[in-house]
Amino acid sequence: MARKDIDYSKYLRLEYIPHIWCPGCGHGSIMKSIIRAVDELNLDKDKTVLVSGIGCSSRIVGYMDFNTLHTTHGRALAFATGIKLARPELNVIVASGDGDATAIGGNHFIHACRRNIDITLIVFNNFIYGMTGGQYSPTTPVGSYASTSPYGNIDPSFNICRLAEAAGATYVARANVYSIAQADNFIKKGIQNKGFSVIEVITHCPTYYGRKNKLKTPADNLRWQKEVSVSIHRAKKMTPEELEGKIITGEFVNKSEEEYTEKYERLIIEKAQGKI
Amino acid sequence: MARKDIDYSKYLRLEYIPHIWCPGCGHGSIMKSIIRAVDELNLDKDKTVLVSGIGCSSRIVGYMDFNTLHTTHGRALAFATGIKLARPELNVIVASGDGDATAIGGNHFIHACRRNIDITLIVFNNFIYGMTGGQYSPTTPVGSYASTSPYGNIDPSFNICRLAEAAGATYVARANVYSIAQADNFIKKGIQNKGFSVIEVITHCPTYYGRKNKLKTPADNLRWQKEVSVSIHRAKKMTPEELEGKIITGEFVNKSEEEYTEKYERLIIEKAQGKI
Amino acid sequence: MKVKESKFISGNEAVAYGAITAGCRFFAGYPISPSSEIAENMSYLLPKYGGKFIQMEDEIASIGAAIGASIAGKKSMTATSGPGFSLKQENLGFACMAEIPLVVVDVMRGGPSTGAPTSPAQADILQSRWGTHGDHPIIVIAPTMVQEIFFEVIRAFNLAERFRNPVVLLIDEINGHMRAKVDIVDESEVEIWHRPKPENPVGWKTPYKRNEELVPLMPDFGDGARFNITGLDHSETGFPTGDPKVRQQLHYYLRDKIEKNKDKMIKSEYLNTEDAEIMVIAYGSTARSAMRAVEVLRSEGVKVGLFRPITLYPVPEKEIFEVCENVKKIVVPEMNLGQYVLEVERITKGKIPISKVNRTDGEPITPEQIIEAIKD
Amino acid sequence: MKVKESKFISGNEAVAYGAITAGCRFFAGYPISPSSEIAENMSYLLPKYGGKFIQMEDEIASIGAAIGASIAGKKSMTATSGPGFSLKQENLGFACMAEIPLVVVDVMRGGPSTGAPTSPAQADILQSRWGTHGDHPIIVIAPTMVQEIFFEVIRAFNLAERFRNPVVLLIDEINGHMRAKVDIVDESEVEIWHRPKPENPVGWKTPYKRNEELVPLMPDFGDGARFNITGLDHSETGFPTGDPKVRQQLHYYLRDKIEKNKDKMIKSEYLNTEDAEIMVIAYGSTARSAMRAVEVLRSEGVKVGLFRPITLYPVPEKEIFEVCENVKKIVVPEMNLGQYVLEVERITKGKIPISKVNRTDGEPITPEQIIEAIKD
Amino acid sequence: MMAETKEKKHEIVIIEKNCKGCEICVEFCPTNTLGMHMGKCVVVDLDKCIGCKMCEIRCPDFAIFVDNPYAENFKKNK
Amino acid sequence: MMAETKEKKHEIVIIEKNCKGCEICVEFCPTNTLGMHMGKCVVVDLDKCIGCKMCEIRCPDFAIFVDNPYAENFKKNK
Amino acid sequence: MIERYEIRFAGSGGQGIITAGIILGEAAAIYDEKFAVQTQSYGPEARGGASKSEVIIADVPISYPKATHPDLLVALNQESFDKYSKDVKEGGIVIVDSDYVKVPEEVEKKFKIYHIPIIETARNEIGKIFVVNIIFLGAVQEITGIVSHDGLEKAILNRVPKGTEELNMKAYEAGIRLAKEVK
Amino acid sequence: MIERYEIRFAGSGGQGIITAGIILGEAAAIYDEKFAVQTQSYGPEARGGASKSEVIIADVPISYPKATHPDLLVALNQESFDKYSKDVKEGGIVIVDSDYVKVPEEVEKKFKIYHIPIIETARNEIGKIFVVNIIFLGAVQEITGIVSHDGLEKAILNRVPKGTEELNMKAYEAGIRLAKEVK
Ligand SMILES: Cc1ncc(C[n+]2csc(CCOP(=O)(O)OP(=O)(O)O)c2C)c(N)n1
Ligand SMILES: Cc1ncc(C[n+]2csc(CCOP(=O)(O)OP(=O)(O)O)c2C)c(N)n1
Ligand code: SF4
Ligand code: SF4
Ligand code: SF4
Ligand code: SF4
Ligand code: SF4
Ligand code: SF4
Ligand SMILES: [Mg+2]
Ligand SMILES: [Mg+2]
Repeated sequence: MARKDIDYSKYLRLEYIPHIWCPGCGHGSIMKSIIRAVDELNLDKDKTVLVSGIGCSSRIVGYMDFNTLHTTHGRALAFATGIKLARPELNVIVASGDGDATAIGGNHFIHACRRNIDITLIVFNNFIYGMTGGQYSPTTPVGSYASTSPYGNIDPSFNICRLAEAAGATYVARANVYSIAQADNFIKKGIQNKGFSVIEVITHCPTYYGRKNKLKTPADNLRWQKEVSVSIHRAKKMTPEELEGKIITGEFVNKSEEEYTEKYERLIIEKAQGKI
Repeated sequence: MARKDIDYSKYLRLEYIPHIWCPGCGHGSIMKSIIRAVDELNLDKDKTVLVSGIGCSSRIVGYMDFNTLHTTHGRALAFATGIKLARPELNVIVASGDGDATAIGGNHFIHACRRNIDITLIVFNNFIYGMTGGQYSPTTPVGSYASTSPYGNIDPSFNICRLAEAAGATYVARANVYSIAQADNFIKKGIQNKGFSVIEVITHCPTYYGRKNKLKTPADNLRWQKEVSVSIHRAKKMTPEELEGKIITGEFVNKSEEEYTEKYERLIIEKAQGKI
Repeated sequence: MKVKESKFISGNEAVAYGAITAGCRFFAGYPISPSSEIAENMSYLLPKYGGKFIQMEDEIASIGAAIGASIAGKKSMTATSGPGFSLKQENLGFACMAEIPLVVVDVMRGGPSTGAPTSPAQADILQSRWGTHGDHPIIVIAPTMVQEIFFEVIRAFNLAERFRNPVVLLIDEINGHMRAKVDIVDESEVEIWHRPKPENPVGWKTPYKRNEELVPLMPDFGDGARFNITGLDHSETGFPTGDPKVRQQLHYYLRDKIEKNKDKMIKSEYLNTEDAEIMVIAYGSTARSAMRAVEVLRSEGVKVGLFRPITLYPVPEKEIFEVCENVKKIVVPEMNLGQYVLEVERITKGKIPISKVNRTDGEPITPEQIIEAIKD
Repeated sequence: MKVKESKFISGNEAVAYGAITAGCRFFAGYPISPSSEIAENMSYLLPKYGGKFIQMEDEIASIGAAIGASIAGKKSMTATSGPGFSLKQENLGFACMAEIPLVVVDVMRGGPSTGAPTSPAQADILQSRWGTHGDHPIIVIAPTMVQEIFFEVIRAFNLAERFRNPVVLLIDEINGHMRAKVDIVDESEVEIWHRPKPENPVGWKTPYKRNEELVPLMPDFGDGARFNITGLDHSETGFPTGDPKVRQQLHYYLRDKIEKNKDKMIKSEYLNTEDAEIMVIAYGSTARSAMRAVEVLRSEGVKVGLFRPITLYPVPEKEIFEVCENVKKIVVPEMNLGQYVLEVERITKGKIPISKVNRTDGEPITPEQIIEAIKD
Repeated sequence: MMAETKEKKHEIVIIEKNCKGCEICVEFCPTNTLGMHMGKCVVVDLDKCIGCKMCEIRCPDFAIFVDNPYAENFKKNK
Repeated sequence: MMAETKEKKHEIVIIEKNCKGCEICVEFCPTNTLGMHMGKCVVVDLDKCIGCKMCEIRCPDFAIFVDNPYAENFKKNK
Repeated sequence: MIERYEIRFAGSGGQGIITAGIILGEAAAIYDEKFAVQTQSYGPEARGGASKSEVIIADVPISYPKATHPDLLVALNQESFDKYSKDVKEGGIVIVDSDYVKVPEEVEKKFKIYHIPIIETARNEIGKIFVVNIIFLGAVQEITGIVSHDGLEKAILNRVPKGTEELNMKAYEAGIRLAKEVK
Repeated sequence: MIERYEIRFAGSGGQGIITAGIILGEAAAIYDEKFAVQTQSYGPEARGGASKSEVIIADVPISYPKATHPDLLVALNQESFDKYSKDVKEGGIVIVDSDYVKVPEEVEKKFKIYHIPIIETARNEIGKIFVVNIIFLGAVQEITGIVSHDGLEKAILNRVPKGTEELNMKAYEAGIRLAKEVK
């Protein structure tokens, strides 16, 4: 799908391009993945809503030509839940950083998973708080340096996909910006899933994470992604020791369960109005 | 262990007994379990801290003769984290309702699991917000009635133990107040575990949950617990259909991983002070 | 006015019925005493009208979802009490900044902190004005009678929609739980406002272009305009800007939207004020004690009046100044340690002695206490 | 005073160094511009002194952990900016109610909402006083110079500990990021206060029994006293109570602890005020612009003075009243739309014309603007 | 030993002020030793008691103790 | 067809204002077609280009397009 | 014309004290078309504990909604009686449960006191403890006439759970009868 | 005695503008024992974009910490020059990168303008673009003498990353040399 000639400009607000992201920041690549996925699905731009919180990744809403909403830090899913429930006919996509989604926004994350409301969450996981200058996040690898872990980070990381699965999301996948076609594909499938979908995309922050952790150039960061990634299929054949430090990519959950707004219509509205 | 003659009064502030819980409320039984566990372990009361949030269950701190802290709704684990990190020599136990721990407190819950800090969390899961008058909680079963689900609840429930496991807790178990000896045992093992422990104890709120869901008497509620519970061993041999509506009890995680405050000492303090 | 139904209901229930009449079709909340009956009634009523009720994971998410639903075009409400009101402050500021219509109910209880969850208080007054960071525009209404609550909720929605601004409705444990007969009327019987929108929303690119009342003409999401909403300083387009001029202008607009329209927002009641030599200024349920005090003292020939601000913010400065101009004493009873009295002090410029009547022990201020202060 | 080291550091760094000297040994935070350097410096410094730094999952957890650590006996701090300050309000109220020593730093940026994250503002002033629900006691300090920040942090800790009350330290983006030479001194060189405790904590059962300054004598957790701490209304024992008398007493204590000790909390600077005919009242970094304005105008012979409240709350009412008693005009410059000026208006009883100088465009108020207002 | 146990009656202590009348003890007593009177638990037939302590363990209110030397402590306060 | 592709040079469009000089395209171009000049990406040797579009796909900034008829759209604004 | 009639019901949680207030208020306000307000107070967020409900009834709009000197007190237990009887207006009416409340002699003279076996009747005659409140409402109606018999009946039927109407009517009548007996 | 000397450095993010301000301020405040304050402003939370840093140096305490009419401006790109040159004091000093900034003729006369190939020198002579700021600091020292040579050297060595000291000293000297060439 990635090889087709695609008119990115159709989904962008060109007057705001170039975007503010640093040279080589992976967030731009994810935005392109989203465009390709949305283009493939032919979503109606007028009926598509893109919601974000606060962070470098969250700035994506300024660039994409949808109904866009830049909320408060960590709260995008709460706002999105209101939008979706109020107008179930809208396509609702949420873009969030690792900090936004799993630090301050962790509670909304697990609860959106639990409700299985038809929203697609794309987590831009760069293992760091980019916007505020490179402090460690709940996904920063143990031992890494950040501006608040001058002695090396000791906090264990979240496995975002595992958490999403345990909380009840019905589509859960992990990709990275190195294997960009896979990201396109997972985002597409996430949007197609009628229910709550989480697509974690491993990306990079050369400016902060890279600089502090010996991944100097953007290309170094991409190559690192390639090195540490293992597909879910291969991972199954590997021992825990071999998997140490690896990041598993692939689809973890893809199941069908009744979606929240549909259930609301079927079980609450109809009952209240005496139809059932 | 439960059959030994035990001096409950030793751990209680007798001047506040009888407690405020309704007739037959399961919270009292959990308090007794905690006493038996603590007694067995011979914890030093002066060095033991019991922290809670807000809710019927959280009122436990008023009755137990430890250093007790009744914080704000949902935030007990955050306060407890500060206490433990400031004074690692203290035993820190947190008591929390299903709402307190997994609704408003959900984020602190998963992050405490992730950090693996040596705190023991006991979740009093009665499937409802007792204190505020019986609104549905994140664990209220689908189809149940509550004061805010007059048409029956449609929100899928959290599996608290699964969530704890996915988030990284090193001891995770579920008991109920029917099989009270198991609860005693899990609480004891949770306290013994050097790391973050979650013990979910299924309990009952006859006043709200029971009344609205055809479980009239406290005894009805206890019998219901017996009916729906399946041990982890039996559950392994059951099909998903057979497990529908069942609650699995047992130990889900019991592993050893370096604890947060120890790691802090070993990797941060020592490094900062140039000892390593 | 055609009464649809008369019900013996509490103030909290009246909030729910009023909201339905006002056209509210979305409620997101998280239970907390003494406000929970609002959520409970909304969970029952809304689906009957095709509206949606959702119980979110906490108060932050509740106001977030309510704002989201409003952005998607629904008249939207959330309700809480002190601790939850504190938690909602950040997103309340977002709604102020992004100019999203919203009604936030705070049923006040004893504070600070967990305080006295089932006891009345009026101690969130200044918080309702200043609780979120940054200068922000806000409208605060504090009704007194149960029937009035029904109509003031409607007015709250009208102001929220007309001025695209959050409106805080302050109830207290007393009038929230007090029951009285409420005449419920249909929307056809009352004035109902809807948010200003551009004539043709399709392709509309300037959601913050303002009408003559300084209110932005903003389409709803899904209306065919693909614009941006942000909590950052933004221009008419809704996109962030670093231009100091545009930023300053935005903050002036937000202030002036309230300042210049305040006559459309302010509502007060005057009881025996014309010839009064002593003026009681009271709001919310404490005003009922004040009414009783005035009743009793007037029957004794004491020239006392009651000024009852129903809109607390914007502050009825002119009204307070004028009504107090010729009095010898002002009495301000509040179930707090003295909050709105600070506004009264400021407005009356220290010219007239002010007697404060306060209590925060969880008991209502009695008419006797007020009478005593008046006579003192 | 023996200077340990002179460093060219920012106000945010000075906060960290001051905290270390004050004896702070615990910091919990969540990054946010423009406060993050405080956390960053604490993460580096604390472990060197055997203290603990933790980055929590959000601001609510941060203040929660900080309070917990304080209860366990550590001098404790958290730092944030507007949006985070809004989120901390509920737990800040808990600390007020439970009387837990704590320093909360708010490095103010443009608001409301996300506003202008890297631009200066002073728009959280009234929030710092009224942000949490319920009447609550609070101390707010707003230093100006970078060196002063270092010492005021120490004073903040001293007040927090001595009065067992949270102290809010308001910095702004300008003095938070501004660098200047700071003389760092050891704890032996300054006055250091520790929280009052009972003489023998073992078995102590009345943690809210007060000393002559109305401050509770509370042991730390682990000291051998097994008592209870709650955010509910409580008696001397720390256990919840429904007794109206005890509740009222508690609220009076909380108020009077500040009210009766305010002379020990208030600190202000007077610059050319003695013969001044025009008084500028300014705080935080805006006071530097005001100083310049006074410098320039005095050199032109204009009789202008500057009153600089360093403690904003409790409000230096007497001081403001007196310093303004004989002036013809008051000028209050603030990087907000007019907040502290409301206090000045109230205190000076409308007797003296007040000129407000405000801007919220993300740029500092210049000396020229103030000069203009003075001359106007 | 066995003989002795059989002969000796079990000592059931009911702390009336603690009992909230939830009836859990009554319902779970395997021998119908217990019953309710005026909303409180009472011993109906002590002879039936086998000392299994089920009532003590299940009572959420520290209101019933069987052969528990510490039961008296609950009588002291208030 | 094959012949045609081989003969025809690929059209590489670089949107200079968008390029931030991250060098990702340069590093991942399999044929060393691209290089840097004054902090921006430039075509060093168009003949080498095999039209694999790796550069276009990897560029995070909408700054390089290969045989993409829509590339022109990015030149229009500003 | 009633300018202001103050009523207070007091007992413990679970005795339907609050519901009784609501029913009485509704009877007055909706069915009798008077003015009425009902208020209540809970214990400190506790379950059970003390419970109090007040109703003010008048022919004119009501200002202060709380009872300061009740014209009528119903007290179901000693604690309630001890706490609240002193507020009752001189010569006011006090209805107590005869089994649970002991009235000191000197107090007996100050008020019109009616001793009625409310709880015992609920338990033994009607067989359901939850009708306690309806029984005393019947007594209140009979003794004070502050609301109409029909109005109160309608209000009861409107507020009790479906399926319990008959039982509650029996309780209502029992209350009236008991009151007549002691009147 | 210097009553107040205002300095502004401007360029784009990543050119070390802020660090340069800090180093200069530290040289003045710590090593030369003058009064100095340094301030800065970022773009709207953006990465990159415009960057500005100001230093005030004086022999007396400093009140207002921002530059209103700089005595000295260093502008590394056209945008910065266009935006900030108009504030410069009449006859003030302006240092620009000769390759990136074109100065209109009428402006050339108002100030003392020095055109120095700062970036080109960093790239080609020193071989590391990140020393741009140290080069212009050298030029500033040479042209203005506002801080001492030694003080500035110490401040540079104190603030640059370990291992880059030599490189930075080379850059510092290059800056001085370039300034001498155009002085
Ligand atoms: C309530 C609140 N707290 C903190 C912040 C500061 N803040 C802004 S973005 C951010 C984290 C950004 O990290 P992430 O979500 O991973 O996004 P990234 O910038 O890495 O893409 C933080 C802490 C804020 N804006 N609001
Ligand atoms: C910030 C805040 N929100 C809401 C509440 C109200 N509240 C108190 S307890 C509670 C839930 C209680 O449920 P749970 O935690 O399950 O405890 P339970 O009472 O069932 O034992 C709620 C919503 C509060 N006190 N504070
Ligand atoms: S700071 Fe990091 S995450 Fe943010 S734009 Fe730059 S590279 Fe990307
Ligand atoms: S309301 Fe429910 S949870 Fe609370 S004390 Fe009563 S029975 Fe227990
Ligand atoms: S000990 Fe066993 S047999 Fe005896 S009363 Fe208790 S439950 Fe019944
Ligand atoms: S279980 Fe306990 S509280 Fe319940 S009836 Fe028996 S003794 Fe009483
Ligand atoms: S299309 Fe392929 S070969 Fe051609 S420049 Fe791009 S990456 Fe290189
Ligand atoms: S990948 Fe894009 S932004 Fe980076 S150097 Fe190449 S063209 Fe420029
Ligand atoms: Mg990130
Ligand atoms: Mg619960």
